[in-house]
Amino acid sequence: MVEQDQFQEDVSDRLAAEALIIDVDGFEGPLDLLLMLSRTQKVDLRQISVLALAKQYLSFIERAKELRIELAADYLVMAAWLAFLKSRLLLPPDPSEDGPSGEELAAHLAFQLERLQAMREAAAKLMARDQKGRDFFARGITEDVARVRRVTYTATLLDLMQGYARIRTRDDFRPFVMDRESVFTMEEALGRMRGLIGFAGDWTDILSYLPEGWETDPAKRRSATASTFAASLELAKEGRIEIRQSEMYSPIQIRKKLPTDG
Amino acid sequence: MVEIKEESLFEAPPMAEQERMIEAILFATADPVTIKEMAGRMPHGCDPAEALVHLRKRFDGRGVNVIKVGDAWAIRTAPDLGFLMQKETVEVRKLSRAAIETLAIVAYHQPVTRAEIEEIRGVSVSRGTVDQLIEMEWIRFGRRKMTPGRPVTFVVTQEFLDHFGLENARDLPGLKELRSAGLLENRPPPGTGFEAGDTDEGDEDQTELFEDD
Amino acid sequence: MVEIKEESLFEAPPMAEQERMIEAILFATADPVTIKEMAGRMPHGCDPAEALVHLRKRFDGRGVNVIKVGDAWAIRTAPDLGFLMQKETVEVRKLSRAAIETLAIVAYHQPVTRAEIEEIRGVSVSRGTVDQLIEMEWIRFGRRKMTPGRPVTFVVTQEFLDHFGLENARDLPGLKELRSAGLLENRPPPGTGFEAGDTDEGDEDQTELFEDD
Repeated sequence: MVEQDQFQEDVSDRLAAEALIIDVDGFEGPLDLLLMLSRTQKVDLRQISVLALAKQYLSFIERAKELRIELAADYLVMAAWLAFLKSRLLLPPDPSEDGPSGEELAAHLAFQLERLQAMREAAAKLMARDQKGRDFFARGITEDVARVRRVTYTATLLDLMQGYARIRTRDDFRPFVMDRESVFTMEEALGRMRGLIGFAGDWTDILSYLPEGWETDPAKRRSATASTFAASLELAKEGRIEIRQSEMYSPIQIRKKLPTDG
Repeated sequence: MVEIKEESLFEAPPMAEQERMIEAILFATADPVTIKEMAGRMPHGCDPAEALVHLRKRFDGRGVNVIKVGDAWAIRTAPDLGFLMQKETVEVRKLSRAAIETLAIVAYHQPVTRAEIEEIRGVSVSRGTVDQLIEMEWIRFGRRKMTPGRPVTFVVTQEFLDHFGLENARDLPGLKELRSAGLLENRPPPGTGFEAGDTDEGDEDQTELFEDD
Repeated sequence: MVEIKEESLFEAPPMAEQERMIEAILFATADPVTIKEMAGRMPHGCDPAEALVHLRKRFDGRGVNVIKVGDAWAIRTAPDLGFLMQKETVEVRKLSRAAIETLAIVAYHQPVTRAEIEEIRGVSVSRGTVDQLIEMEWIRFGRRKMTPGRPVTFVVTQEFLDHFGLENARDLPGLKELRSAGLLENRPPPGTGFEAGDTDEGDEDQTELFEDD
């Protein structure tokens, strides 16, 4: 009786293995393969025999090896784990050993299979629903909602006084202007960029805004780069340009901010 | 039509008029519109939520219906008339099995981390799969999980709900059954020490998820 | 909804059903649709022209109307509700530094020419800055200066005074007050600054404003 069962099991295992080996590439990992193998048991996944499944899987792997089919590492990891699980399930529990029992491990595997199966069914149900653009449709002629953006500017008396004080304070430092031969001020950069930015519809490297004659001398180039950068931040703050940099140290690019609509 | 302004700045237009307004707003766009946005565009004092109830009833059984999508509203053609719209049918990009399963897992388990998706599917999730779903605007990043490493999570979007005609994520087919069968639990494998390593204190949802049998 | 096909190939769906159909078609199609095109999409034997009459009547006075565009038909927002297709957002932004400085110079030095503003600020004044201040109605053109070229001058407006709570531009704190308020730390060396560059001769107000201590 037992032998007969064993024999039939072997046969069905082999048949399953042969059928499956052909498209082993089609499986999405060991769990997927286990799920497929479990179907040969023709029982509810909740009553599945994990021991039988482990045996099926291991014989499948053996077959694949015989046929010199290259199996991805995770199939072999699963095989090792199932071999371990099989021994745990077959041997009487060793009380000195820590860790989960074979039954616990088996129960978890059964749970994983059931959950994966449930997700597959849920996915199928989801995709079978009426879908937009296929079964039901959205409005064909849409109207843009014009975003009328009104910008109001504001300033306080303090801003005004500080602004004026700034100019006067700057005057005080005028004697030092001599030292600033290779200094390109932010105001200068701003003035320059304001004039140019109207033409910057596309992303342009910020360095292309350096004033002529400032690109070569390192000190001048440094100053012009810094002030141009600061000026571009100011312009971005004013909402006149957009800035982007794809990653650290990569070129900084700016472009004129396009009017937003809809 | 109605001389409101002269009467009072705060008197709202009659309900019939408000109904017309949201009808116009919803007809004008292909995207769902929130109550808040409607209110923002309508005159002061309007109650779009109430007007919607009337409008919804009005379009009951008609060729187009007023439907709820998440916390927004949209008009969509009745599903039984899809056959008339062959010309409008957009070819939905064929999704791989991995993408469909990943989508379902995100929808049913959200918020869900990449590691949890991989645990459920038993294989690693390719970047391309996630990218594709994000690009289709069906999933997006959710808040980070309060577990070690604070991994990002994925959740489904309003566009997902809209595409599949769902009022909200709770309406997913079979959700209740799956939950009561315990299949939406995130059970860590026994003996992984996961339970011990779970330093999460504050978030009840999380601890519940990690409860071990 | 209606079992037509089984009964006869040539019996058309009831008119109410046809009305639903053209409602869906007109809603979902990206362009106006001709009667012929509707007929082509609808089951055999339908009469879209008649269904259209019903649908038009149904939308009469509603938020959207069925209208004729050339020889085709479309659903469009009712003309009186066009205002709903606008969303106004008001954004308050801080005036740019250049604008504030320009404004300050006009306020302290008025009437002042563009050349003088540039001289004081040490940089050229962009047209945009001046235009912006004029548009805000904070500065306006003053009388022309009686110097060569007769340049226009700028002065502040009543609107400016109102905004900043000033009765008069002379109420603006002088340099002394600015200094005691900690806004000016350095005492300007005599003979530097704009006095030297100030080509203005006639206006006493100015010199008064620039009096130091």
